[in-house]
Amino acid sequence: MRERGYYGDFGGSFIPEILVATFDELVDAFAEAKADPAFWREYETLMSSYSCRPTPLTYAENLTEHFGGGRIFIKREDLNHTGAHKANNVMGQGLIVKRMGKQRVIAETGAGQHGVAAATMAAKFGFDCTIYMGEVDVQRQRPNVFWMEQLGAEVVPVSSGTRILKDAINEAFRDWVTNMDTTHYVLGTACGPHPFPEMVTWFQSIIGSEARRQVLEQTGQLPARVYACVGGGSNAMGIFSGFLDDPVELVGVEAGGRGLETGEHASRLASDDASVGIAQGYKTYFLQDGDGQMKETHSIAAGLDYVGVSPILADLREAGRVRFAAATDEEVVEALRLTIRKEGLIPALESSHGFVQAFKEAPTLSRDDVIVINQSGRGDKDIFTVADAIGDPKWKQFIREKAEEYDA
Amino acid sequence: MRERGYYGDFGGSFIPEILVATFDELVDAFAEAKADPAFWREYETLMSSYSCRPTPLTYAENLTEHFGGGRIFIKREDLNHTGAHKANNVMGQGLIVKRMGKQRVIAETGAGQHGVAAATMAAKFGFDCTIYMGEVDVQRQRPNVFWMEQLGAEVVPVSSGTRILKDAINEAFRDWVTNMDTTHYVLGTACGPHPFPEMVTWFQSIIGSEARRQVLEQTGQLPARVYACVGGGSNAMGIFSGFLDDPVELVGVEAGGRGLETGEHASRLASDDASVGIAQGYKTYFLQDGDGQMKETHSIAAGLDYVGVSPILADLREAGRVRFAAATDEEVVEALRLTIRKEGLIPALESSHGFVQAFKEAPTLSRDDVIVINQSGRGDKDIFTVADAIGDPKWKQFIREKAEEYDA
Amino acid sequence: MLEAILRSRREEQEILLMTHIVIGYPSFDDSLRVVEAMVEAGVDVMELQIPFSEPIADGPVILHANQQSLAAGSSVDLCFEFGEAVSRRFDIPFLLMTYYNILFKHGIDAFAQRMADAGLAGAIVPDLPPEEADEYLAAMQKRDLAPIFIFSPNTSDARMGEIARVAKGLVYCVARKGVTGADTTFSEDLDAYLARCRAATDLPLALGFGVKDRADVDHLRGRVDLAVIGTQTIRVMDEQGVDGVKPFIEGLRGPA
Amino acid sequence: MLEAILRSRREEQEILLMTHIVIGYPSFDDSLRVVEAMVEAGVDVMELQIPFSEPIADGPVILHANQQSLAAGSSVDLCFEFGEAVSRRFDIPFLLMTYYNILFKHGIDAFAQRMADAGLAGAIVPDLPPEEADEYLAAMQKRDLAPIFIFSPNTSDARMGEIARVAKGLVYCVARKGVTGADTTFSEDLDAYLARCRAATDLPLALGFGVKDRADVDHLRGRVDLAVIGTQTIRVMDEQGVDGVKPFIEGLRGPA
Ligand SMILES: Cc1ncc(COP(=O)(O)O)c(C=O)c1O
Ligand SMILES: Cc1ncc(COP(=O)(O)O)c(C=O)c1O
Repeated sequence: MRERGYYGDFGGSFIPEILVATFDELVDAFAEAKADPAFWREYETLMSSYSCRPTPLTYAENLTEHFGGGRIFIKREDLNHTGAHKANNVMGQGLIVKRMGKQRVIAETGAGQHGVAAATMAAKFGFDCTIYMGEVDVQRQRPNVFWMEQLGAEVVPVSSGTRILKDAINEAFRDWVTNMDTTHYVLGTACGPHPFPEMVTWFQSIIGSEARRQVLEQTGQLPARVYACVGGGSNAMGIFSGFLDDPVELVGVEAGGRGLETGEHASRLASDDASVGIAQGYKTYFLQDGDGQMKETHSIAAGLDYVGVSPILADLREAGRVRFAAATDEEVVEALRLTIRKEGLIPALESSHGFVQAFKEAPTLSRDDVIVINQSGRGDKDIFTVADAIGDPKWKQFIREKAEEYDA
Repeated sequence: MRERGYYGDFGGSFIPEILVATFDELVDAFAEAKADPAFWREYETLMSSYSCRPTPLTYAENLTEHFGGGRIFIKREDLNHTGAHKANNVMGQGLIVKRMGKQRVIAETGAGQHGVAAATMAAKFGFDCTIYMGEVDVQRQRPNVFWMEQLGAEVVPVSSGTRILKDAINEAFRDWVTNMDTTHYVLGTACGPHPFPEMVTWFQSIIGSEARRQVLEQTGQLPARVYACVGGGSNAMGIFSGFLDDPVELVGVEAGGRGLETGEHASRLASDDASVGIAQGYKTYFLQDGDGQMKETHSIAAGLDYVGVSPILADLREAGRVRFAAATDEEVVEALRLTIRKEGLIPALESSHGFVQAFKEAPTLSRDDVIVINQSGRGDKDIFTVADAIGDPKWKQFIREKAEEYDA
Repeated sequence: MLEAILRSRREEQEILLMTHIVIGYPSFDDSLRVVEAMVEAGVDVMELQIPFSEPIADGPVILHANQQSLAAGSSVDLCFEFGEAVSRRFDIPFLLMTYYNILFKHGIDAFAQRMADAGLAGAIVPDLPPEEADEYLAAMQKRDLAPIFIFSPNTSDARMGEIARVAKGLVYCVARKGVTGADTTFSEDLDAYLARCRAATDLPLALGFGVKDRADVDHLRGRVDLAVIGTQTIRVMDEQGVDGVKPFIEGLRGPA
Repeated sequence: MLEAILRSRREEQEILLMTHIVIGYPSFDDSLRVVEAMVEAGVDVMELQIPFSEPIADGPVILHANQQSLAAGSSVDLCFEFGEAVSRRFDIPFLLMTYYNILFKHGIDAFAQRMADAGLAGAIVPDLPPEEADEYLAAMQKRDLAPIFIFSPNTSDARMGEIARVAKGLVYCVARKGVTGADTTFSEDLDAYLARCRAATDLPLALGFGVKDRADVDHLRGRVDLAVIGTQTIRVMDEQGVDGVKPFIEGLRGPA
């Protein structure tokens, strides 16, 4: 029997027996890829010719002046093809799938961002593709569903459970235990059974290694702090990876939803509401009740609305290496608006969580300090949510008129 | 009196007397910037740190195999910040505005893409910003209007004339003749009075110089043909600029709308329906009647729906240096769908015009030939138009439900 | 020609009135009645605008009139017929005002010929700067038609001089920045500007953009030769009908 | 314990029946009546599933039952009470089936203790592979409870051997890929697979996933020791009510 990947006390591989061989194969394929320098080169070439890596590190001069503290730099994962860091992971896994000779991929998606990325990868690599997406998310992220379908993917709305991300993951596993011979499950974040947390982190680490090089080039110094939003934890692990061995404070920002005190949030590491458990194949902090049943979570950002969290981040928290904070829905919309106005950047609602905390702390730092925020994705995909949050009457009128046009 | 810029028989500067001094100032500022190597470096630095230049040149392996002819490469202007080549122009003009010490910018927009880009630049540079947009375009491109407003721009719907791009340009000029002391008019394409065609082309030439270097690096050869859609002509001039002195066939693709024979199109150079005229400050081919009144145009792509065309392109056509073709709305949607499926790329409806013609010609070339298509922008902004063109029932249902939610 | 007429009229009047209509707005019949009313009210010279689809120098009121006229079926031919009819019938000079594309598409020489044939006195083409005007100047000169050019507050002294060299008939001084139709506050700056205009040319000076009532005209008395009432007449017509035009014009210069 | 019971039952029956319910679905009362009906119908051993919010190895029917039970207020405590009640009342062995988090949150040793206290015979935890099971194995062993593990068609011979070393009571052989509840076509591959299972362990073999009618059970006679009827009983109950359960089970093995 094989060693399952643990990160301190967290991680592991709690999978049905029927998947054990499939995971063994995946662990091997990943290990071989990792050991093969040509593989990473192929990956980098793909990412620079199909997406636009390296993505820039943008100096946010206006925000810096606005807050009057540390100099704010923004790592621009929003400029990836398909609009988020998710591209890094799916393209990497796509190369692994090619190596394994499989012909079909499946994926879960919450915000729809990972679904679009996976469907894009499938189109590019010529794989069949099925995307599982909670019914609630299908509703709130319809534009992404539309594009997934145009990309040739079948989008299956998941109506079980809380009908969001975690339920989509369960459904994807159900598909996988049936079709593992032909199919690879492209998990979208640094969660799930080994080797997913490590593999996804590896592909996302391209963010951190670029960011480290760029910040040194542009400022001649390491950042004092690095901020990233934390859903499953992949973009955070991606950027943190570049600074783990440096004297850099790493800050993960979770969904504070309607406020930690309301219980309507998705903060696993920043709140006391979570406890250690085992679900969806791995051990980490979950938002669960005393019996171990998973709770409903809430976030304005579909991509952060998840009960579990990367076991690697759980470990880094225990080790005191990463600090965690939460940002409420309201703070997020405020930070998003400010960032749009001041810098002409439109961070995704997910990414905006990282901005909230950075904005809170920037004024306490000095102009000699540099901070880096990971803008994991772009916010245009969120227009329905953002327009609702802002309550734009013209947008509502537009939608009403469109509906009338369709009814006519 | 000063020499006005002509390109062969086309171009010039037909402006009200009140703007002459403003244009003189602009011509000088542009000439100084162009003569100053530090300026171009500053521009390149801005574009690589704020947008993600160089944008990749992507080998479209699946499309190449599908058509079985020349090897297809795609220049990825869709990966620019704000999603189109428009970013190149606005950022460049932003730097010029800074040099001139002005505090406010205005712009016209058709597709909304240039409006979003200009509003973004204004946010970044801290300028006040007003965007003029035809009422019809405000309707069909509401998401872009929403983002412009979030970016802090005032969006003024133009209800005069045909209520599209050309009318927005007129309105912008009306603003400018009033506020020229404080205000720069950021024209969005390689049209209008001198120095705009030349200045916009200069900023956009970054596309062509990158593309030339990239295609040589990646294939060791020059392309046989380069394709670009032509609205005002800025993305086309941008990529063509890189290959003007090479034995490379340059193909501009205009909006064929409902078919050239129907008269409902926007083909100035690919049809016989246009004639030379002078409007909006410059001389070129216009779709006009015998009296010189501008005609209504039609295209599924708001950004191509324009009566005039770059005087530089008009000249290059007369000189036989650029060949022109038209793509119908229907062909465009077909090419878009194919590109999404085969490559996981979502070109804007505008850009898809270039793909149509490239797809027609690719099979007639040999595998030894390389062709380059300029993907001027990304198509997610077009979701309302694309979903309508495709007639997706789920999208309609979603919009109906959203409208009901708003009515509740 | 035009210049001589204006000078002789100026001998009788301290300030001349120039008015503006868009031909065919709201209809050709109404346009004719307006011209009639204006002439009766003592207008000294009139601008007849041939509508254009892209009138970039005009503000909302005249823009609207351009579009309505075109929508109602106006054409260049009909406008020439109109111009010929009024200039035969009324004894004041008539000028054409339009954008350059109308001339260009028609053929510039042919356009000038038709103007001459119609008995028109000159033309104002606001998007045709002198730099681009060689062919136009030649065609106008050949027929003794006045090519009227524009000074603006930010036209330099040097450029005013160059414009003056090719201008005939009168020089149209734009009172302020902006398009037609907005209010103008006549300030001390205006005097300085007009002094510059006067220094640049001996031609009669017309001042336009925002002249709208008797107070404005009074203010211009002694400062320029002509006051141009453009947008305001169209507004009066829109608001009070054609019958409102005559009293309005009479009130501009008549007994208080 | 469990193994001994099964072996002695096997002496009387060529094939044993193991059935599955989700505790509290559709209600605790109904669950009790179903157990009653099953025991009366001659079932040899039963799996009682403690519902979990994320049952990733279960198909739609059992998933739905899990969710309904939880929505109706099921809890681990109530499930233990139920387990204790039925095992006191009925003279067949009862197993718990649930996901690992339920044990983990409860405390694994405490969970095993409660199982023992309730008179339960063993447990099936589909997401707990032997590699992760040290604590669980120790806790079960201490109380002579059977930790039941799973073989699947793609478990290698070597791995089967390792699993067999820690398994007690019986080995649950999954008939095919996929989740619970889909149809299974029993093929020749099955024989080869079962031969591998048999070679790996001396424990009684139970075959599950897709066993749904008498023909299936007949087919398994002589091939395995137990036929597991999981999803199909829930379907029968959903479609025919609790009263349908007894005749259904009787028909699986009774006179044709
Ligand atoms: C833009 C963006 N950022 C962040 C996330 C959260 O995922 P992770 O924590 O894995 O980066 C998502 C998930 O969909 C996302 O779309
Ligand atoms: C994506 C895109 N491509 C092309 C165009 C056409 O403009 P141009 O011909 O100047 O490139 C537009 C105009 O809005 C656009 O948005």
